[in-house]
Amino acid sequence: MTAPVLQVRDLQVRLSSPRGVVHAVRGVSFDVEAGHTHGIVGESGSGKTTLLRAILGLLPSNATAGGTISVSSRQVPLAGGRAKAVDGVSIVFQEPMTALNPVVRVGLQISEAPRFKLGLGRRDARNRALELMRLVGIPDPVRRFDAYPHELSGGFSQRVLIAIALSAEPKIILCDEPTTALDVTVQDQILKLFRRISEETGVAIVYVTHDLAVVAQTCRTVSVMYAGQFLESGTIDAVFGRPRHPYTLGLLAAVPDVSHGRTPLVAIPGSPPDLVSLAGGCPFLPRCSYGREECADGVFSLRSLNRHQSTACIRSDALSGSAPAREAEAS
Amino acid sequence: MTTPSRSESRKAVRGRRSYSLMIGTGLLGVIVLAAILAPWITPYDPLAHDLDTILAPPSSDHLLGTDHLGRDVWTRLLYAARLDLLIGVGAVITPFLTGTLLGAVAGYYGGRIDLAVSAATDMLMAFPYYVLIIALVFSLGPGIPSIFIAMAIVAWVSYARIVRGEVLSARGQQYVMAAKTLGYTDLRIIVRHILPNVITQPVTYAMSDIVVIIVGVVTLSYLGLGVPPPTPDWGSMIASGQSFMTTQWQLSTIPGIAVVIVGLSFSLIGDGLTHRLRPE
Amino acid sequence: MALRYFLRRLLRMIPVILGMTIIVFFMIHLVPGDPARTLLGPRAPAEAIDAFNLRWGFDRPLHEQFLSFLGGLVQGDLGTSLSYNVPTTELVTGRFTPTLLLLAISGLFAMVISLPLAVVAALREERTPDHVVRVIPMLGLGLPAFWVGILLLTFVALRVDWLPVGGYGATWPDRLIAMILPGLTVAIGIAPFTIRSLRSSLIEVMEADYIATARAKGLAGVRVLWAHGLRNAVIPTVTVLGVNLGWLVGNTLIVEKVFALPGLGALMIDAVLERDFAVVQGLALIFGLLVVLVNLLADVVRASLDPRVQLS
Amino acid sequence: MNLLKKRGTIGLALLVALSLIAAACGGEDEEETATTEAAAVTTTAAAPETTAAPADDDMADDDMADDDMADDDMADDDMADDDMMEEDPDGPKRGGDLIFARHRDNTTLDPGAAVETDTIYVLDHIFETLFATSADGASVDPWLASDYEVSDDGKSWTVTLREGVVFSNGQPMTSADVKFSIQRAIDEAAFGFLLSAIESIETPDDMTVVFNTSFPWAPFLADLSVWAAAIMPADYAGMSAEEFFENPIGTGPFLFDEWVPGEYIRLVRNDNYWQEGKPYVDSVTWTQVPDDNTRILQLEGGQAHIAQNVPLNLLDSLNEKEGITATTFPATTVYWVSFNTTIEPFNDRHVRRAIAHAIDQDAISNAALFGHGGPACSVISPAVPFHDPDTPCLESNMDLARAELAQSSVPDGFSAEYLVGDQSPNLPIVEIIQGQLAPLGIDISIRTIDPGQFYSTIFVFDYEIAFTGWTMDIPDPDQKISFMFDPELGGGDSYSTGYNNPEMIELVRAGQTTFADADRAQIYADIQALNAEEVPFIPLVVLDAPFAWSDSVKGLWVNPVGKRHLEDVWLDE
Repeated sequence: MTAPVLQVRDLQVRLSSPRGVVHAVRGVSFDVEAGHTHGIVGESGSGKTTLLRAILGLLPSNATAGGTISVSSRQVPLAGGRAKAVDGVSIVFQEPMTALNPVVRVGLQISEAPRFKLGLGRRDARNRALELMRLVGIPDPVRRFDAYPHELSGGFSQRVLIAIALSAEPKIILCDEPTTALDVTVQDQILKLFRRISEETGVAIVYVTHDLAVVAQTCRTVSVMYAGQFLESGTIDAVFGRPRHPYTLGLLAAVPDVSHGRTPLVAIPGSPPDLVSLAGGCPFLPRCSYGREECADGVFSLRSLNRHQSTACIRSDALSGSAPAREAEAS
Repeated sequence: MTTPSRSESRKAVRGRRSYSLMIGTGLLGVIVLAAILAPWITPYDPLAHDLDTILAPPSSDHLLGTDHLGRDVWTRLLYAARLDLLIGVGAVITPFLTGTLLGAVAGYYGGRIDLAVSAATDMLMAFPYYVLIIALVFSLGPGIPSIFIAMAIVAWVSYARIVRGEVLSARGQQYVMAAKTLGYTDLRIIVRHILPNVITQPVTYAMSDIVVIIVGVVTLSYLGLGVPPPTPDWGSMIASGQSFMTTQWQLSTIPGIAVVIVGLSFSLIGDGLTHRLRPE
Repeated sequence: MALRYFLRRLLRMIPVILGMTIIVFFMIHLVPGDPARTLLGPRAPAEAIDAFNLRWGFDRPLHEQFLSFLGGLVQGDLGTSLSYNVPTTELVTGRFTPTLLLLAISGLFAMVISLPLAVVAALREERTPDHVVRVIPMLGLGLPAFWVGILLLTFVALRVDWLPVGGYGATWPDRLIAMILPGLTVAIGIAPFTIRSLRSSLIEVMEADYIATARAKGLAGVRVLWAHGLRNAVIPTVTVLGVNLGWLVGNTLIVEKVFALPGLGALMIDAVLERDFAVVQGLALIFGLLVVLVNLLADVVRASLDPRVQLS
Repeated sequence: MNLLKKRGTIGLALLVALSLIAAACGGEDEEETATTEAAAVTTTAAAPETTAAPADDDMADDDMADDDMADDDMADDDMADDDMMEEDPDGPKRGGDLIFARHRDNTTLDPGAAVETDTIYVLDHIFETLFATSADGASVDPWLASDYEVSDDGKSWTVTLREGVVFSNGQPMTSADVKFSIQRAIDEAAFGFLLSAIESIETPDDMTVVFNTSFPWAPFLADLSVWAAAIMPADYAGMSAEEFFENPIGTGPFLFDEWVPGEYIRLVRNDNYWQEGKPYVDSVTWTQVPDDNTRILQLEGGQAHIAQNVPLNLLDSLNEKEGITATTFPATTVYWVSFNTTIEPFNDRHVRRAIAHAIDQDAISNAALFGHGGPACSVISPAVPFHDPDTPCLESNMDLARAELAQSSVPDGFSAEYLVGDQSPNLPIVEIIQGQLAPLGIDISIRTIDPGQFYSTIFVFDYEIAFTGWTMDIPDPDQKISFMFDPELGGGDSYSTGYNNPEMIELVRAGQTTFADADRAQIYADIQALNAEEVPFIPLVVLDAPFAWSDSVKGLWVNPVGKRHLEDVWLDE
């Protein structure tokens, strides 16, 4: 068991805003080992991006944070408004078009970290960039080295972003919905690329998305995030096979399953809570069909059911009987 | 990374900006009040010469001293505010209206109208402005009318360019398509739908334009084409103080500072408006 | 390719500039004040006045005079100055470089002033430095150029012996040194616009995703600001600077007067006063061309900075 | 990110650009210059009033009293020098480049075409004339001429030329050159009509020239001292006129070196100059510094040796600075109120006299001249021949003013527009008059116009009251007096007032054709008295010429008609 590359212990992040303090992350803990891929699933507004920014050490200036994050056992500073990311962590964003500097050639953007962070000479940095471009599957990298972002397709731009993420020789790559903006065929290539990179370079990957199918395809373990906290964590088979939290159950039911024809989709009633005025108790209670009075107060943090799975639902056993509306595709 | 947290921080920042609107209007209010209450604030007549006390330094009875004809500088400063504010605001209205209208029409219809308006704006851009001013002052004589006309002839160019750009981009928006499908007349679409959305730019521009015009009058007075004596105006005060800069520097400086303060208040208002009107 | 773009832009402006010259021609001729009387004085007898008008062709109807002006224009002859009795082109060439030099240096100074201030204002948005930065340029806008000029001459030029007290200078190093204070005076007038533009575009750019990417690469804050932030933010400001310099072309005469620079501005105003028609018309044409060139230059610089913009 | 703030730049541009005009006028105002009188030519005082002339410093051309001091012969020169400056023990030093900061550039190098004072002051140092205004500005001295006789009928002048005078190209000066030069002046020069009295010119020998006039003409010698009568080699020394004036050849102390329009014009020493040992400096550079403050700062910074047109209010404070002398040289500039007597109510004598009584010249002089000039009573300034100190001008007294107005056609007052060329000190003076006339019920509105337009406006009588004045060009009042009171002469319509008084016209004509000084003195005294009574012109103030120079400049002096004698200046650096 190699030491986990990423250790997050009871992370809290609060953002001050005109409407009051937003509790974006409320006590999140998880680990990711080298070479592993961990998925974080949740609807928008669940605080997943703030979590990523915290790991990067780039919290906004109006943020205050508690708890600890360590990357390859080095503490990540949690102060808001820092200008420089912490070493060993890279990120791949959702919108390739806006995440690349429009006025600088892509080759230069890839060779920038090797040159200025790792101190390589101009020649070596260029070769390193070309190597990375080949690694992420960009054909004829020499010609495309001097292209500008607007001259590339969505898919290629995303590959450039991935090359950039790798260029700083990170220990862990954070992916914030990297394939959402791409069409399905390109999405599939990118996902296979991530898996190959993870195997070849041993880099850990945290994959944040609202798309359960993508997580099922690429990740070994997954956490379900809701209202700034993890409601359920565990291996893919456990969490998708035997969901032990009503929210996970709801998410799985909301995924259209093409192979089974027209099965009725069951949407989760209501909408995610306002992170400013969070009442006590289980944050999912207002939308939970299994909710009881005892769910209304007390702190609901993850408790481990077994080696493969933990949940924040106190009535998880009530779900043990009911299988999800249908079998999740085992990846 | 457009995460809720980031837009949250942007809103936080924007909230604070409303101060500039308050400070701006406050400052302007003080100036306008001082101009209106001038007769009660200072006992002197802005036009009365007192040839025995010319170029007196600031003292208890003359707060800012006297000018080269013995007139009280503080009094003239207050009465001048009336004229210069009038000129500043007045000379902006016509260019604002013509410019916005022409810009909207050019942006909306494009084609020959757009070409004509753009040609006109390009031509005026390259026009030696003060040849026009002098020609006007020759034919109409110096004073406020020629300033207004000169500004009206040249100043609309910027408004036209700004509004044209905004309307061009607005034209492609869905809400315009929708309005068209509902069969509204072009005029109605422009006036009731497009303009309200794009009006922030020309309005805030007008704010800085007022300052520019007041300073412009200063330059005209320096050229001897400004407001004819003896009416007090900051421009002629600065210009006539110019030859006393090394001995009585306050004669030129103080009206200059007055212009700056007015400029500041209008630009703060402009900033405040920009953020208040700009859709979130 | 750029050359073709240049030519097309110039060709497109020719009708505009011609139109402008026509307007200036008729305006300066219709304005009251008769050059013969102004140049020869009230005591000059009628015969001298008639001889003068005959010699310069002012006795012919206006449209005829205009046609001969156009005729001359086609062969590049801008006519002869009434007061100097020298071809306009000769009069103008000598005064071309000071004006261009003044524009270039003030543009440079304006950017040098704007960069630090805009960066401070943008990074400290809405806090005191931001407010201070927004107030300082107001001074530049509010205080007349002659006042700033004389201040600089009195408190800087007099005390620093390698800085001349006005004047243009004979050799090239002297000329550049002579342009420092005038350039600064003009820059103080332009800075309010460039600072405001750079500040707001920098604020917008620093929120962009690619800045987060750059930061995520672990690059130092300064590198992110310089190579990614300013590199994008400065693009719209180039146009603002271009428009400002374009406007200054015919209008640098206060600074030329205060710093005793032999520029085009002073020449134009003298010509207008003395009804030196040929010089007024010639200069109006040159100003028109210069404005076009300056804006063209700004577009080219912008295109070089922003690959997305094609010189279409 | 719309940012095409074109309009914003207008303000900025306006701010930055527009200024200037003042330059032309700013500089102008109390520029001392005397303008030669030279018969026909216009007025002007460097001080504008008639013309607004900043740009041309008074179109009306105030040319120079043409040559300079030159008493009869060398001896007098030294005498003139001595009292002018303290004699240095080791005598004047040779060498150096004298830098003279002025507010306006030359317009030409041809004396014929020259009309503005600044152009004339430079040409004075290249070309010289037969006669020149004396040091005290009261008489004419022979300069290139050594002696003259006038025939009994006053219609023939025989002038003998000075021996040993050589042009800068080494060619000796002969009567042929003089004949060519004067004939050229009559035919081509803008102010050639000053010499229109000349009918024919004969050259009996190389050193004698005979001028025959069609009628006896008293101010003839003074007219010969006008700058337009500059002596140059015959037939332009074989060159074309244009070629000649590219690099003009004259007998003056300096010769042309270089002219960069708008920047500077430099003359270098003429080694063939007929006055031994002069000029002392190697060269003179007139630099172009339009702004008053900048000129003074250049003086303080050592970038200029001499500065002209120093604003009156700065003279005293500048004089206190060590290393700098700032003072005025006596000048012949007079400013006055002039009326358009062809329209109501200014054709009424009582209205004019009422205004004359209401105006307080002392108050004006104290408030606007800062002690460098004084109130004026006669239209002829004190430094000019035939000035009558006892001119009976109207006493400044409001009761008398009201009494006069009561007898006038507009007893309870009226409103009128006062036209003034916009440059100091005109405007302040008119504003003071505005204040002084208000209690009389006369409401004055001020119309400032740009100086370039002033002449053409008053010439077509497009005014009611105007701020005009005069600076002498030559030491004889005739040119000014005839221009002011004789409507036919020179087409000036009595200096655009339309004043037509037969008694006055008769006096003016007599003044031109009477030779005996005593008789001429009485005639001009009568003229000054008649004006004081009829007041078509109300004299206001007399102005001196403000100059400032660094202590390293020795021997600088300017005579009352504004002639600078830079050949006598030397640098002690």
